[in-house]
Amino acid sequence: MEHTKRLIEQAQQGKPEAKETLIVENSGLVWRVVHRFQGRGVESEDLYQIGNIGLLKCIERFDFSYDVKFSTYAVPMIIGEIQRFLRDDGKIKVSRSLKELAQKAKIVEEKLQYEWNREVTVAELAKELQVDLDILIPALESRRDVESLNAPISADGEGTLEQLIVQKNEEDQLCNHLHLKEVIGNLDEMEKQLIWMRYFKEYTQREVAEVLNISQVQVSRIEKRILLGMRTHMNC
Amino acid sequence: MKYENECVTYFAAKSQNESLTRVLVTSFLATYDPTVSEITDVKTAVSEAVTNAIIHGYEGQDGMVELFCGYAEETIYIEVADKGKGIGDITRAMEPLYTSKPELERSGMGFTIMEAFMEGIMVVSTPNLGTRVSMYKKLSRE
Amino acid sequence: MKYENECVTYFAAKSQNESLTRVLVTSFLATYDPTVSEITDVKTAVSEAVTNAIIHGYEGQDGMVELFCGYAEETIYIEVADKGKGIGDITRAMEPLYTSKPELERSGMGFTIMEAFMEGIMVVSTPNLGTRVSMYKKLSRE
Amino acid sequence: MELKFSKRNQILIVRIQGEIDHHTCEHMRVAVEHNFEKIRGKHMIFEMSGVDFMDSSGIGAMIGRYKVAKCMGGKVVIANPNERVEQIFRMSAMDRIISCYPNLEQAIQHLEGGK
Ligand SMILES: Nc1ncnc2c1ncn2[C@@H]1O[C@H](COP(=O)(O)OP(=O)(O)OP(=O)(O)O)[C@@H](O)[C@H]1O
Ligand SMILES: Nc1ncnc2c1ncn2[C@@H]1O[C@H](COP(=O)(O)OP(=O)(O)OP(=O)(O)O)[C@@H](O)[C@H]1O
Ligand SMILES: [Mg+2]
Ligand SMILES: [Mg+2]
Repeated sequence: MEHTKRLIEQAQQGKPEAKETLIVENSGLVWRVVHRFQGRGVESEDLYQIGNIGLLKCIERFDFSYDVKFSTYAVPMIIGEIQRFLRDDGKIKVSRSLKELAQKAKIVEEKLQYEWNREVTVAELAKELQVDLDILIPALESRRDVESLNAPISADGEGTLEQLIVQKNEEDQLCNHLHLKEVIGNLDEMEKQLIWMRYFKEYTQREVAEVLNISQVQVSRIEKRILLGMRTHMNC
Repeated sequence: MKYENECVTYFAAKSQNESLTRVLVTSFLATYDPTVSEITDVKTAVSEAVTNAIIHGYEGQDGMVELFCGYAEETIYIEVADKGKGIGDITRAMEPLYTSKPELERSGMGFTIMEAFMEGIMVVSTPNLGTRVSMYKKLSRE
Repeated sequence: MKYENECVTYFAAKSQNESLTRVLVTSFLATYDPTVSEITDVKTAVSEAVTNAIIHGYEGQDGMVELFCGYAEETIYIEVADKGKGIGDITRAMEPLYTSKPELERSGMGFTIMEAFMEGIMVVSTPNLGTRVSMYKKLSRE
Repeated sequence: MELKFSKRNQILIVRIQGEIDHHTCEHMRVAVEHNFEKIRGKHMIFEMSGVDFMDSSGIGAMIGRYKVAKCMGGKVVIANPNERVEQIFRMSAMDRIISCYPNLEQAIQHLEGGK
């Protein structure tokens, strides 16, 4: 401590050798801080230089009345310096960077699958992309705007399960709301649209009038006519 | 049961958390070097169970959903539980195409998909107390 | 406190699960459109706290670690808790460069990093009962 | 999820990119219907090459859109689903009422040649 104290005093009096010695002696400390900032897309060597700027500021400002060790004072200052540096270009939105990674991942996955002719594991994908799993996984979940290189679909069936379901699954069952389909099928385009908007989308007559560019009175009239027609149709 | 690794998560029954559960399961599995298609199988099954908890269990009301992941002997164990409405007739609920909510554009395929993509599935449910779906799948190892 | 969204996870105190916690936090936060640096900050702080729970709290023994994520009013709340050894002198533990395990090449910077990357941090610990680290950070909104 | 809309005659073409789950379906439903209405469409094509994940919510949403198109005398077809998505389609036997085509051109051809 006495040794460091003497060097700091000399440095503060403007002796460059003292500063240099302090930088050399504290390089391990700066590196330890830098280590915690790995994986942010900035070279460690660059961060080390920034960290040293922080260290120099500490040397200039350290006051012996602080009652703390120099290193204790320096660590948060060095962290702060590096953070300020990283802040300036850390404004990219995560959604964007995940999206970019997802695009790359898709291309690489299809490439590897083609080359190896087998399924690719996520770990292999991460390795190939040189990213950590903890960023790749959320990226895989947020794939957007990815143009597929997919080959045409294959058509091998799923056997028993599929057959089981197909039996139970005739069109009518799926479309139980569609018993009106014949009736609706006989309407002209505007009438269809009107019915759809009124009864499937629950639009008001006024809204429908606006979309179809006719008056609300007309909407009401057409609607009545159609409904009447439907009712007679369904009664028989 | 003694798991080699395990993890249980409770999250708010909101649809925005569905993708979180898939991320979680993927990352839990990732340690065991699964293929992308094994991951998709498990993810899809989890997604079905979690969606069910949110829309049927809590019917859009507030509540917490539990997702358990366990790993033992090359097998992944998943449990999804809610403290919601419960299921009266489990056998019928598990039939393909049975849905109690056609108006929400559900198709009644959730349980069928879980059964198809996992190796085993068990459902325990008590009306007004909640539902627990337990599933497992053995991972293919070379 | 009423959170807009919340999620709590209990996982085995194994180092393989550290990446799981980062994945979880990233995807929990992702809904709120954070910047890359905000995510990295929170992830780093979580990673420090979780590592501490595993190596200091349980000292490599079996145990479960809790990770809570909450979101309310543009602020993310994180809690990491263990039922391990506990910390005798919290003030000293939080000093930069203080470590009880220099032999494991720890450098005593975990708490300093958490303080630097989050806006607020609170540590509650009882020897032999465990430790809970609570942190929060406001997200920048445009 | 991201949706891109384009039209060709009375066909609304929807390119879906991302995941189809319960959460994203809500958004899709509203956006698709809005656009279908806007172009006064008859048919819909869902171009699915950008979809990596789909669960049963997607089945429900597709059948829902099928009903809408049906009201207009139209159809819904799927173009370019990946193997996974196609598997889910087949499991639910949805391919009985909603046909799958390996690419957009064939899907369009089917609809325009059909009626
Ligand atoms: N967690 C749950 N709580 C209460 N009821 C449930 C729960 N999970 C399923 N059910 C009941 O079981 C039925 C079948 O579930 P399943 O997932 O197979 O179909 P679905 O959810 O209705 O439709 P889909 O999953 O295809 O969208 C549901 O309609 C519901 O009535
Ligand atoms: N969860 C915990 N349970 C018990 N003791 C803890 C816990 N977290 C921290 N400590 C104590 O606080 C000290 C300081 O923690 P801190 O994270 O700052 O440094 P470290 O873990 O020793 O080193 P580093 O984080 O740089 O690797 C630890 O050495 C340990 O004695
Ligand atoms: Mg379901
Ligand atoms: Mg530490």
